[in-house]
Amino acid sequence: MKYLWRLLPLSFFLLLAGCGQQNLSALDPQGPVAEMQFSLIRLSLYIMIFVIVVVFAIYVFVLIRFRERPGDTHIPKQVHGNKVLEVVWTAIPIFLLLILAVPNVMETFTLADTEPTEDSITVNVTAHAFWWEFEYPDYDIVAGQDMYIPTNTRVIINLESSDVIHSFWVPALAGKQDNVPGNVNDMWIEAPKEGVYLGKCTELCGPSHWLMDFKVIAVETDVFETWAANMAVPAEEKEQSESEVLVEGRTLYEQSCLQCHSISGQGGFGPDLTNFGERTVVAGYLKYEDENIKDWIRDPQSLKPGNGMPAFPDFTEDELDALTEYLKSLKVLEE
Amino acid sequence: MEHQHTVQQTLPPNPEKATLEGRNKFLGFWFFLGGETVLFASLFGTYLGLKGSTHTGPGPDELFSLPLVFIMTMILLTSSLTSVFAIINMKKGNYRGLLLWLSVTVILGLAFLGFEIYEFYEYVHHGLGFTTSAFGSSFYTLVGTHGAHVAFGIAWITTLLLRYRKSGLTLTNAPKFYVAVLYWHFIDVVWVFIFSVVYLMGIGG
Amino acid sequence: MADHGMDPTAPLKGEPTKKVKRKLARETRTQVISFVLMIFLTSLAFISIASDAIPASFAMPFILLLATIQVVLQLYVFMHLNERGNGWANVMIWSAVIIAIPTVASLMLLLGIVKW
Amino acid sequence: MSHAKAQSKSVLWDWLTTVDHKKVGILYLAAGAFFFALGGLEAILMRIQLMFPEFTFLPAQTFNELLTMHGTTMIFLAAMPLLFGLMNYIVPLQIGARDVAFPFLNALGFWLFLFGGILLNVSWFAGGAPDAGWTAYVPLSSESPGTGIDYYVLGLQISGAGTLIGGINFLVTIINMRAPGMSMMRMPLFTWSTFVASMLILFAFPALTIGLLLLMLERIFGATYFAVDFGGNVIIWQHLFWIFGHPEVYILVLPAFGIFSEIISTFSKKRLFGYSAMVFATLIIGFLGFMVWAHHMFTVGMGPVANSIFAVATMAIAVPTGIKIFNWLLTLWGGRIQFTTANLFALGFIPSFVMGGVTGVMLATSAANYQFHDTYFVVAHFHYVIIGGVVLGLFAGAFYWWPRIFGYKLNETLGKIFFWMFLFGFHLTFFVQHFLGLIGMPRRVASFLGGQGLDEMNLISTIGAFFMGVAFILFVVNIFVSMKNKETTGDPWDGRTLEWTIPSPTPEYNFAQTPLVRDVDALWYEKYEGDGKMKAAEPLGDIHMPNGSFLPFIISLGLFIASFGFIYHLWALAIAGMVVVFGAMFVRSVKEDHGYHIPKEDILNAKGGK
Ligand code: HEA
Ligand code: HEA
Ligand code: HEC
Ligand code: CUA
Ligand SMILES: [Cu+2]
Repeated sequence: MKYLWRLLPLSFFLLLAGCGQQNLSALDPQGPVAEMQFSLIRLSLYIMIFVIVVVFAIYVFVLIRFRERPGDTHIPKQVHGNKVLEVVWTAIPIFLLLILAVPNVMETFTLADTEPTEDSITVNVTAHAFWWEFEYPDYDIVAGQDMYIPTNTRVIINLESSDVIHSFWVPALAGKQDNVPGNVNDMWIEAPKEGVYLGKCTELCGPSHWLMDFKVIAVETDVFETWAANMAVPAEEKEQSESEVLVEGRTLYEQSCLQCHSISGQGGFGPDLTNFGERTVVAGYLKYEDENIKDWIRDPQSLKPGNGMPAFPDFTEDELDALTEYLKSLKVLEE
Repeated sequence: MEHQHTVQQTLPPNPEKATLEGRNKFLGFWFFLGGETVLFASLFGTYLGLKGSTHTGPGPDELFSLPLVFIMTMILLTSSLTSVFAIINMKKGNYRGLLLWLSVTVILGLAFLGFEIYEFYEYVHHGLGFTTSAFGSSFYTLVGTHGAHVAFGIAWITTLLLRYRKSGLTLTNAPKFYVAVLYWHFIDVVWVFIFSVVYLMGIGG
Repeated sequence: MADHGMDPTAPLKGEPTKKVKRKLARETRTQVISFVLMIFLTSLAFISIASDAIPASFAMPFILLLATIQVVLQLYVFMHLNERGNGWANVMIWSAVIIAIPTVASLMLLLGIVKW
Repeated sequence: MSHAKAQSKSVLWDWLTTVDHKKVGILYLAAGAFFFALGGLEAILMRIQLMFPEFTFLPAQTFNELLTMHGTTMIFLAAMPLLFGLMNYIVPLQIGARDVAFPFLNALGFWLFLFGGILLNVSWFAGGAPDAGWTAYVPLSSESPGTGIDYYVLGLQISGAGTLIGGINFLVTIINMRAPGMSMMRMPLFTWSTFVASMLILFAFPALTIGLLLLMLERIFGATYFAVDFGGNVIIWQHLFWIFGHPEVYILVLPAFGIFSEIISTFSKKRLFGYSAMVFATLIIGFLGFMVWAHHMFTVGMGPVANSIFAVATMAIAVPTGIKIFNWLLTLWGGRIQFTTANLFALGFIPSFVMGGVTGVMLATSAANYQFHDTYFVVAHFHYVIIGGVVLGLFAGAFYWWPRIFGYKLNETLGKIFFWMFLFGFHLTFFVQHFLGLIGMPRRVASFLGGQGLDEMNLISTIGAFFMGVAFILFVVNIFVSMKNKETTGDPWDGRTLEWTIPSPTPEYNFAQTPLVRDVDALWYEKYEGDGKMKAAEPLGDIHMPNGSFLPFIISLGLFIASFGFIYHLWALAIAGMVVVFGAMFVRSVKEDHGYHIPKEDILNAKGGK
């Protein structure tokens, strides 16, 4: 019975986690960091529920027992205070807080331990208004928007920003750290299971702050290695398709887009598009549909106000089709 | 106002605190100085945080001229003493003494300000503008805010000297003089820290 | 709420009492002495930097100590914080100092450059 | 100027020049209520935008402006001024004073606040309001194009100066102007909390002043404190803001605590349980309030040692706050609890605030804060403490002191409907936000994508906000329909403290004779230990009053004008404005003004010729 009682809030959480999306909720942790944090959240919640129950119990009792009844005009005794009680309700909260503070301090240090280990990998994350750039120094590649990581590997993340402050949050994997211009912050994550974990920017960074979403994609180690290797292939060494549309698309791309969007995993002013064909959304949030890609190229500012990409209103419908086909063909994992 | 004629006004030992208004002013002003302490702490903190950020501009050790600042410090310290003399004279009932010593204080304050302007002028010529580097901005802001306080103090005391040049010491103006002098001392206190933390430690550390 | 019976605009007449005069004389003496002390301390701080003989690791805390002494002198001798009836002024000034210390420390240290 | 002459001036002029703490208090209340409705309206607009996923009711930029102005308006222009209004009116009465220590500065404080608030809101009509959040983090704010942030900087600077002046005024008033016998440890808790909150103001606002100064110099004069390319550092702003910002939240809540202490004790007909513990808890909260600010910055990368220290220090605040909660409960214990509207608000506060407080402690858990930070969990936390604490406190205080301030009682039935509706709407709005945050909704988002499980709870939240809005309109209605319920006894609640010893409406000199205080709850003591009448500490005599002055208005107006000069780089205008400011200050310091006396006979007449 006692045991059940303790489980109650937990099941409440699970219920709620069901409301949200599995890969977006801090209540359904998918890795050791988020689990650690979730267990702290639970611990603190139990303590808080205890406090609330005690306060509410006294409160309800007092209100019922000592309410003024009709015709009652007695003058209550004017009590000054009570030393023993004062000590009790000073001591008990201190004790409860210690229960919370000690594991918290320990975990704060655990989370801050970002020393690389033998088989950890490092990702340097640079936030831009309003997109994310992931640099893998060990592999010499840069990716945009989708952050691929190998499962069961400790990933050390260094956070930087190219403009204002952003904040890197993947609730299912780990709590957030800020991307502060001029400073480098670090954190670590680990994903035991394959999966796509949604990430969000959590520091107000301009009108499109709410659209600054990204994904962390955990894949088996060998898949990751393939991905990384293919990302690094320079554009000119890539097998080029001979289909007419794709050639036209590539030409247009090289004329108008390449200056900002590299296709070789080397980064640039805009997100690297080497694996754009494997995205599941456009620009972090739009459904991955031809119309959306075309809309984006035509007028990115109305979709994501304030972002860094200029509009290309002059492309004809055919040119846009070609560009879109070409963009969709940019893949590194499946052929 | 039927009370005016009735009483002989004799000099109380602490004329600045003889009326409720005076006591209010006195206390309120001390509290204000408490606030000013945090204000300057914020500026000092900002300066210390940015002291190393000289970007492409010159840093403290290439710039500061200690002898000049030492002289400025001496001037301000002395002006603190002269304002103390002014208050002593006030309490003695020597109104002319009060005015005289305060005038000396103002003159010393002006001298200090003159040196400071000269100093800033020199630094700008040596390549440290307000916008050159984070160090430059925070340096000028800290020292400049102090300078602005000095300027305000001078204006304040001068106003009092002119306004009350003929009135003699009264229960109304005693707290005003007293409080202005407190302000002056506080400016000196801040300068002691600027001298030590900005200049001496800027050169030495 | 002017205290009744006092005209705030009438010039104050008369001399202070003997006792007050003696006190003022004493005060003047302490003040001059502390002024001399301040000059001395300032010079000392100045010399500790100006002469290369003294290592910075010693000079820095030393300068801060001297500055603190000077400030205490200013507050208590020049500004009369030590006098009776100034309790509240003391409370506020020292509260301000207590708040100023972490303020300065955090702005110096906790800027995210060095992780503590 | 004679008394009669002062009365013959026009009403408008009278209010523009008044230095009477009661009138200044009413001005604060009126302006604060206006800004509360404005900030509330902004909140409602935001909630409408967040009603459905990807709703396009408002553009994202407008949303960001609304959220910035909502936070800024509510904190600086609504909550604080409303509290200042109550403090201004009530504190001198509670300590048996005829006036505040600095009537002129008091009026100046009000006009500075008002002009600062107006300036801030002019931005709506001048190309866009500030859009970087009420915290205005750099470099988003320092590099924000347009003039919105300039309005923010100068508006807050001016109104902040007013607040600082007000704080000093309260401190000196409470220390120097207490009636005989009113020792510090006999002061009512509202006065105590005003005192501590004023200390917080005194030490917290200078940090904001400097922060704003730096931001202004950076934006207008090209300084480089925050410009990373010049070696600047953006965290400096966050420290300065939160060194002010955290104490600020206790500046808000402590006076509310004071209000609850008065009301709970009055309506349970009992002396406050553990008076001295309450006082010390207030002082400790005030002190700790200065040592925890970095809990807003756990994720900026200060490092684990700093995070741990600030986490533990923050948690410590739960202890003195708990002491207060339990003392209130024990005050109720054994009492005869009357469920007046004022008391309903106080009783609604206890569970609501505890819920907000405990989520605060959860937030203080630094390692878990990485998950909570900048999500709707935080939004839920602070609305629980602010609305559950401060706003309920303001409404409680309004119902309690309304007869004292305006001479009539608010309708109880309407009041109770208002209470229940507001409380219901409040919990409906903000309870679900805890979960929204935990399942992945960041704060300050102009909208959210569908299909992420956020839809229903956002809709619920918006519906709750409508309840609050309608409830507030009921309150406004109540103000007008109740006007006829004149209150003439001066003591409608069987009060305990000095403000209930004077006739209603309150005479302009407050107390015909300064009262003699013989215990905590001075009036209650006389009622039950004495003969029911206050003893006088002085013979009946002429009462000295300060003259009104138009200068506070002029000084504030000058700053208002100068601000436009700074914002638009019209230096002549800036100088002209500053000339007005310094000119008015000069006139003030050169022109001696000793006030006037109300003759004894008039006071006797007012007392009914006794
Ligand atoms: C009136 C305003 C008010 C009050 C009173 C509080 C009170 C507290 N706040 Fe809150 N807070 C805000 C207003 C307020 N806060 C605002 C506006 C923000 C957001 C600012 C922004 O970013 O825009 C914020 C944000 C905020 C954060 C940062 C969150 C983030 O951005 O990541 C934190 C973190 O520690 C925090 C903690 C606390 C704590 C520990 C208290 C404590 O004082 C609470 C103490 C009370 C209790 C705990 C309940 C009663 C106690 C008991 C019954 C005893 C037993 C209890 C225990 C043993 C737990 N607050
Ligand atoms: C005192 C402080 C205070 C108060 C009282 C409130 C009150 C409310 N607040 Fe909040 N709020 C803040 C302080 C406050 N707030 C702060 C500091 C922020 C952070 C800002 C930031 O991130 O920078 C914030 C942010 C904030 C957000 C998050 C925005 C975001 O992150 O994107 C939301 C969203 O729901 C919200 C909602 C509300 C609601 C619904 C109310 C309701 O209680 C309001 C109820 C409204 C009324 C009671 C009045 C209604 C008026 C009318 C209907 C007009 C009628 C007029 C007449 C009859 C004359 N507020
Ligand atoms: C001046 C630089 C610039 C040019 C030129 C440019 N872009 Fe972009 N592009 C960007 C930036 C910056 C973003 C990121 C926008 C955001 O999400 O904030 C972006 C984003 C995108 C995205 C979404 C990326 C993703 O990962 O979802 C696509 C697709 C895209 N651009 C296509 C194009 C095409 C096609 C062209 C040429 C016709 C082009 N861009 C030209 C800067 C540019
Ligand atoms: Cu980037 Cu918000
Ligand atoms: Cu806080």
